[in-house]
Amino acid sequence: ACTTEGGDSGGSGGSGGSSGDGGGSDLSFAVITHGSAGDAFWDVVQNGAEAAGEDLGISVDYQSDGDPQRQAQLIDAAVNQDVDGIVVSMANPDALQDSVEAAVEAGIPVVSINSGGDRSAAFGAIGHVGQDEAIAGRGAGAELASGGATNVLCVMHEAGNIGLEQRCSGAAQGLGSDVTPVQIDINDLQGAQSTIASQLQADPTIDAVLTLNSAVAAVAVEAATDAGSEAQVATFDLDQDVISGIQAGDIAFAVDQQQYEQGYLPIVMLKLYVQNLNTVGGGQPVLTGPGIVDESNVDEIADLASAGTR
Amino acid sequence: MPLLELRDVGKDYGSVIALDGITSTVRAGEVTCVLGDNGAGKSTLIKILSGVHRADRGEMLLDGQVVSFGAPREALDAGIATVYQDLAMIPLMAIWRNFFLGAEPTRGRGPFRRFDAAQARETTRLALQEMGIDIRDPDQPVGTLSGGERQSVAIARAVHFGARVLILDEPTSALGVKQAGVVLRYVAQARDRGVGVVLITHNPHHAYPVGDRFLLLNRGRSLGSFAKGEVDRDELTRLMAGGAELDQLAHELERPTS
Amino acid sequence: MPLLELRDVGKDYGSVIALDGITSTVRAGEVTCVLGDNGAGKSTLIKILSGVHRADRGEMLLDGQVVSFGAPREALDAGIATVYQDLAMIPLMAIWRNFFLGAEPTRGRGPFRRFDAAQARETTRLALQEMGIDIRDPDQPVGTLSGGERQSVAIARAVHFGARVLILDEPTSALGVKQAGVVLRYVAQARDRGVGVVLITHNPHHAYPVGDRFLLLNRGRSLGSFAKGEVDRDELTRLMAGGAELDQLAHELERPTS
Amino acid sequence: MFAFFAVQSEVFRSPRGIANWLDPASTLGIMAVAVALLMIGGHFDLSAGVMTGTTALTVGIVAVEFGQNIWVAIGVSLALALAIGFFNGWLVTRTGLPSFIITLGTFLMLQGLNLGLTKFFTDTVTVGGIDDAPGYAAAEWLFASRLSIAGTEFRVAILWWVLFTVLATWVLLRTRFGNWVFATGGDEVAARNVGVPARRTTITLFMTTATAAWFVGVTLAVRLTSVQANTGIGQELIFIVAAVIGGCLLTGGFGSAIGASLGALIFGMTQLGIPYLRWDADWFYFFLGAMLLLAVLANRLVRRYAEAARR
Amino acid sequence: MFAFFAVQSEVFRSPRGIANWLDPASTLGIMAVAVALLMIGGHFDLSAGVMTGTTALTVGIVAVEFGQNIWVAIGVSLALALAIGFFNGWLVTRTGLPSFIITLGTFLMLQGLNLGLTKFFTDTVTVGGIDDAPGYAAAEWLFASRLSIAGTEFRVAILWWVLFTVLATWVLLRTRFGNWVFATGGDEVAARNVGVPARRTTITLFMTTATAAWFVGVTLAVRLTSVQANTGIGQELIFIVAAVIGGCLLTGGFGSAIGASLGALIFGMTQLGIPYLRWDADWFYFFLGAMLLLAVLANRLVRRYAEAARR
Ligand SMILES: Nc1ncnc2c1ncn2[C@@H]1O[C@H](COP(=O)(O)OP(=O)(O)OP(=O)(O)O)[C@@H](O)[C@H]1O
Ligand SMILES: Nc1ncnc2c1ncn2[C@@H]1O[C@H](COP(=O)(O)OP(=O)(O)OP(=O)(O)O)[C@@H](O)[C@H]1O
Ligand SMILES: [Mg+2]
Ligand SMILES: [Mg+2]
Repeated sequence: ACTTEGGDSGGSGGSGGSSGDGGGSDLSFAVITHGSAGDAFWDVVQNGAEAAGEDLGISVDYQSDGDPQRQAQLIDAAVNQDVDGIVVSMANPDALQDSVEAAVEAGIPVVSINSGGDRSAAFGAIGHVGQDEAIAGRGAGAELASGGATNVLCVMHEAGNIGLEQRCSGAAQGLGSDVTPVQIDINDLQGAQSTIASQLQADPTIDAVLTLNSAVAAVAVEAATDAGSEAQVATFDLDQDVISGIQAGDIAFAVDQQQYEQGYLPIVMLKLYVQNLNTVGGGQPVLTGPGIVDESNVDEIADLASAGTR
Repeated sequence: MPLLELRDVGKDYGSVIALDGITSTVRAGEVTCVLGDNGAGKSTLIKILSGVHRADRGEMLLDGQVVSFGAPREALDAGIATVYQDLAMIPLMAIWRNFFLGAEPTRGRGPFRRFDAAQARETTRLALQEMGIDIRDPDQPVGTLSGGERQSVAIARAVHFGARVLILDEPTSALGVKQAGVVLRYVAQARDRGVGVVLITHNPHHAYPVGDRFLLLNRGRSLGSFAKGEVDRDELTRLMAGGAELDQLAHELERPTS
Repeated sequence: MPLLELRDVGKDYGSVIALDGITSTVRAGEVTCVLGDNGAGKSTLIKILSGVHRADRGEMLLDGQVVSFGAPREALDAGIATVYQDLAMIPLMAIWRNFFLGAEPTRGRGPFRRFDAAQARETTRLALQEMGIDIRDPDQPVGTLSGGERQSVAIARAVHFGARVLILDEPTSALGVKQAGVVLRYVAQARDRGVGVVLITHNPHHAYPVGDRFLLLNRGRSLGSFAKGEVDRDELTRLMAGGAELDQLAHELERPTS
Repeated sequence: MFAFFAVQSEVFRSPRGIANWLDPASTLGIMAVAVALLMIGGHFDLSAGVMTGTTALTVGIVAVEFGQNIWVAIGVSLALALAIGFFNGWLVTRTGLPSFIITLGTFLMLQGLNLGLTKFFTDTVTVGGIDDAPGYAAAEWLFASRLSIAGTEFRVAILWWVLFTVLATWVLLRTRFGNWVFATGGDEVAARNVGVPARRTTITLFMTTATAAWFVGVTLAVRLTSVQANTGIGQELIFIVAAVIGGCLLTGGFGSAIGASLGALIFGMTQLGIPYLRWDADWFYFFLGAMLLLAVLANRLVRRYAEAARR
Repeated sequence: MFAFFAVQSEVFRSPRGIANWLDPASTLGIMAVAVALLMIGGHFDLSAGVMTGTTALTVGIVAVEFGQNIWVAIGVSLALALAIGFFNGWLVTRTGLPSFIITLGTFLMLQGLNLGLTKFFTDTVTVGGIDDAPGYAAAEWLFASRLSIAGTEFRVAILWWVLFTVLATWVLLRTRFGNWVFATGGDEVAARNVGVPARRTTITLFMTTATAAWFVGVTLAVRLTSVQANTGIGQELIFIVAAVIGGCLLTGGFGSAIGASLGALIFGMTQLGIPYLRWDADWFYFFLGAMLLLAVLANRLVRRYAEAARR
């Protein structure tokens, strides 16, 4: 195995830098995702992976880059470092194909997470943990439809992101009618609020807003108030604000992918594979969601979310 | 037939009338001096001749043909080379690159045609040496040259490329006595080669020896055009000073006590 | 005691030795002319006096005290005002703003202290009018002025702020005969008020009448310092030209035929 | 510009619509004015966007994680912003390196700090619950209240924006410091030669930008009550864009505060005008780009026409 | 820089590690060189990043959706890139507006077009299956093959990068056009006064940047075989950063192609060096910023030292 010094625990975030500090094994896994730094969703995945690393005494190194080519280069870098296993999210499977196959060829077991489940086995990955964005989208759409929504605004916080597109089109399928997409900038929430409000003002018949990121949900609630609209707000993913929003009745529900599992489980799977050649589910994808969080179950989850695990 | 002829030319900058009703000729083998106060419009006239500005009124004739230069390139192609008052040099570029800017000598052919740097360096060094400027390093950026050295580069460039008409806007202003002498000698040489020269200067001691004809401007209008025979040096000086009593000044400048 | 004194001052730009072993004095009520070829180091000397550059060798004394200006601000505060050869003006800014740049008159107090624009405009207009420059609009950007007008603004500024020492680097180079006369008169006035003046010029006709003492530079070294009584005008001209035969030149410039 | 959108969309020209699109224009405007001053002074600040995030997060962390009074948090945040601004200015004047690259360094470092420290203190990537801090009500009144004018609620930030613009215009045109800013940006060497304290001016400008970022950051924190670690990233360019639309030269020495404000207004209008027209969201950026080009071109035509008429 | 990472990480300095971090540096370097030429000529191109996406998507759409031979697709893509470059240059020279704002307009428009047209043709936001197009093998050989040197596989893009740098350096320093580029960026008015065709030079430079974007776009399309609609967004700044690290002045008139290449190298090394050291990803940007500042400062020190020694 690679004997780099494993980052002198640069700071504090609790990365699994210090290799093999628990259970005697000196395994080292790399997690490489397409999330952008500071994204709330991927933050929970990272927490899951690092928690698993700590629990099992495995060194886990988390890296991410939204650009497919650079994500591929990060995989190559991990292969060069001779890690013992790689976890990779495959938003753009074609772009990663070469690098993933190279890793498999080099004898490194790979587990894919989050997206790309249909190509996972073909690339030689030992398993997939995740939830298809389209399935999650359909779940959200169906839930909205049962709540009586007919004209839904779908808030895209990143133009051209394939996962977000799948969520919106999935929601349209679940709803049984078209949704109206609108573009905002995730780093400018104040502008996002105005944009959502403008849509609600321009079309008063909108009766539901579906946000694809938990941070946007809170401003969507505000925007509805600003615009004097009665539209209900639903969102993907959880955070503190979303939970208190659900508790207060401002937010109807949140679609929870339970992405903590997408970080935690693959580490376990890799460890079992490396040490015991176990596989899970016969190569079939392991689904982590969608779970719907609404008034009925929000209170139990509230504490967990503040700890960064939901 | 005159080389260049201006007929009733005028030019405005916004509300400022910089030139109005100027008529003049530039003949081959003659030096035309343009004289006038600061802000009289001399540089503006030059810029019309060299294609930087287009005249707003009147017309310009080259070899008897009406022309209107849309860009300095066109004037250059017609054989008119100019030393601008602000010198038109790129401070960050090396001396030799500035020297040949816009007229780079090339070597090789097709895709391998390239700037002949060795020749350009050598020509630059020689041209400046002839003016009495000893450049230590032709790769020095123009911005680090002294004021007079910079002016010398601009003059040497214009002299080198001035095929038919050579225009000099206050070429000797920053030059030492020796270098100014060299420039005047160049002007005389060009004149003798049959080049038409337009010279702007505030120094009557420079204007009188080389000038063949003197065009006087005042606030954008012509005060008349004189041939050399019609005026002598002192009269010219008086004309340039707008009739002010210079002799009196000389007395004033002396110490009141001594 | 001299106002300013230089002792064995030297300055290099990289490998170029611009000045070496210069010793000189500037006395109150005297005009010191610095003469020399292009690139002799005159502007460099000025820049040391005015705090733009620090001397690499030697020392400078102000009122007998050793000083070393780290910034032009310090020299200005000591009452030394300078007209730089490149004029030190901001082309995009209005004339009156340039005029008072770094020494803005203010009105009001505390947080309401503000630039007294009306006064600044008026002062600028008057100062230029006195030099014979009639500015149509003091809000015109300096970049659109003619070369001589721009120089006049810089001179008027220095004269206005020159408390004890006034340094002029080729102030008359772009000026018309009349304007040059006005500047020389200013120099004489300042001298008579007891200001120490340092004047650089290439025109012996300008240097001789006002100069009290002449410092000759050649390639960065001093060729000696002469009091006015020691040389006459023709000798001075010959010294400035480095001994070249100027009379011969005058002949050469005449047409070979005529 | 306004006319175009107003004709097309009734809601856009309604008081509520106006209040809505003035809101993003206001915080953008405050930043654009400060950035314009800096650009006139000849420099860029790429860290201005992320600094709004840093200051907002600081308010959140000090108020929530350390349980301090919100005014204490706001004070700490200001001190931090001034320190960063000073650091930027000092490094730029000290090293003589382009401010573009120096502030890019600060930008990246702050981006990392924002994320790293937020995670360190909260274990997540958001700081929330700022409204529970003591003193919140007063802070809300100052930074995030709404003013009712003719029955429509306008954000108080719009008022601040107008104040900032007026103040900046006054400073630029009517004070010594303003003169120095133009001079430093126009030609730093010449300015220094006539005695302008160019370094001090530059550092002050960077600190001004930091102060504006602090103000916007606090407004964000108080208004949204929870702050994301990636707040403000990418905004720095929009500030520069607004300043440039408003006529600032990228090379320094020319521009105006009021122009930058108008630039922010044009940008804000365009950004929200498109959703008001309900044009296809996929083409949002296409329209944004096209509108921007048209606005700038129209702006230029109008100015030319005005200049020609004045003559 | 290299020394720092090499000492810290054994893998970083191994041939395989080098091949790994040279890869991002290579495409970045190709763009940085073109962008540097443009910056020397006094202009910016903010649309350079998104143009790599536009060209890659064009290749994909023409090859896959229209079922054309991949070489046809590459040709169409080149024609499009040249047209965009010409449009940028023409608008900049024609209107006299800052290129920053013009190319920002193109940037946003292309971003919208990329998304809108991709969705129009494919109904999703990716174009995939480029490897099924006829002629793919030859294109792959040219744009995306690997060269085996001393047992390690290096991407062919590295070779292209070196070629581009050499070519650009030669053009800059040894041709008339290069002289014109320096002059146009240094002082456009003066350059025009001595007869330099400044407009033509500017337009050519924009078209050069577009060509480089086309090359990188095709490389992406051929290598990844599927292209996302948001490819390249945000890269434009990194190109400029690499050029500035390499010594280009933002005000134009000064810089070098080899410097821009080194800038790309430094940036690429830092970007992959941090994962190699396995430093905490949360702090990635902090380290990136700090490294950048250090690299630039060190660079400056070394240059000073070299200059002092030369004297
Ligand atoms: N920044 C600089 N870097 C390198 N060399 C310089 C720099 N400034 C001046 N020089 C050189 O130093 C020498 C003296 O320059 P200086 O400007 O003092 O001359 P000068 O006597 O004022 O000449 P002129 O009469 O032409 O104005 C010249 O050879 C010039 O090329
Ligand atoms: N671009 C411009 N915009 C506005 N006014 C201008 C512009 N260029 C020149 N002027 C004005 O036009 C008049 C003539 O200027 P010009 O430069 O031709 O004078 P000049 O005779 O060359 O003077 P000098 O002897 O001082 O060089 C001046 O009053 C000047 O202020
Ligand atoms: Mg003139
Ligand atoms: Mg000089």
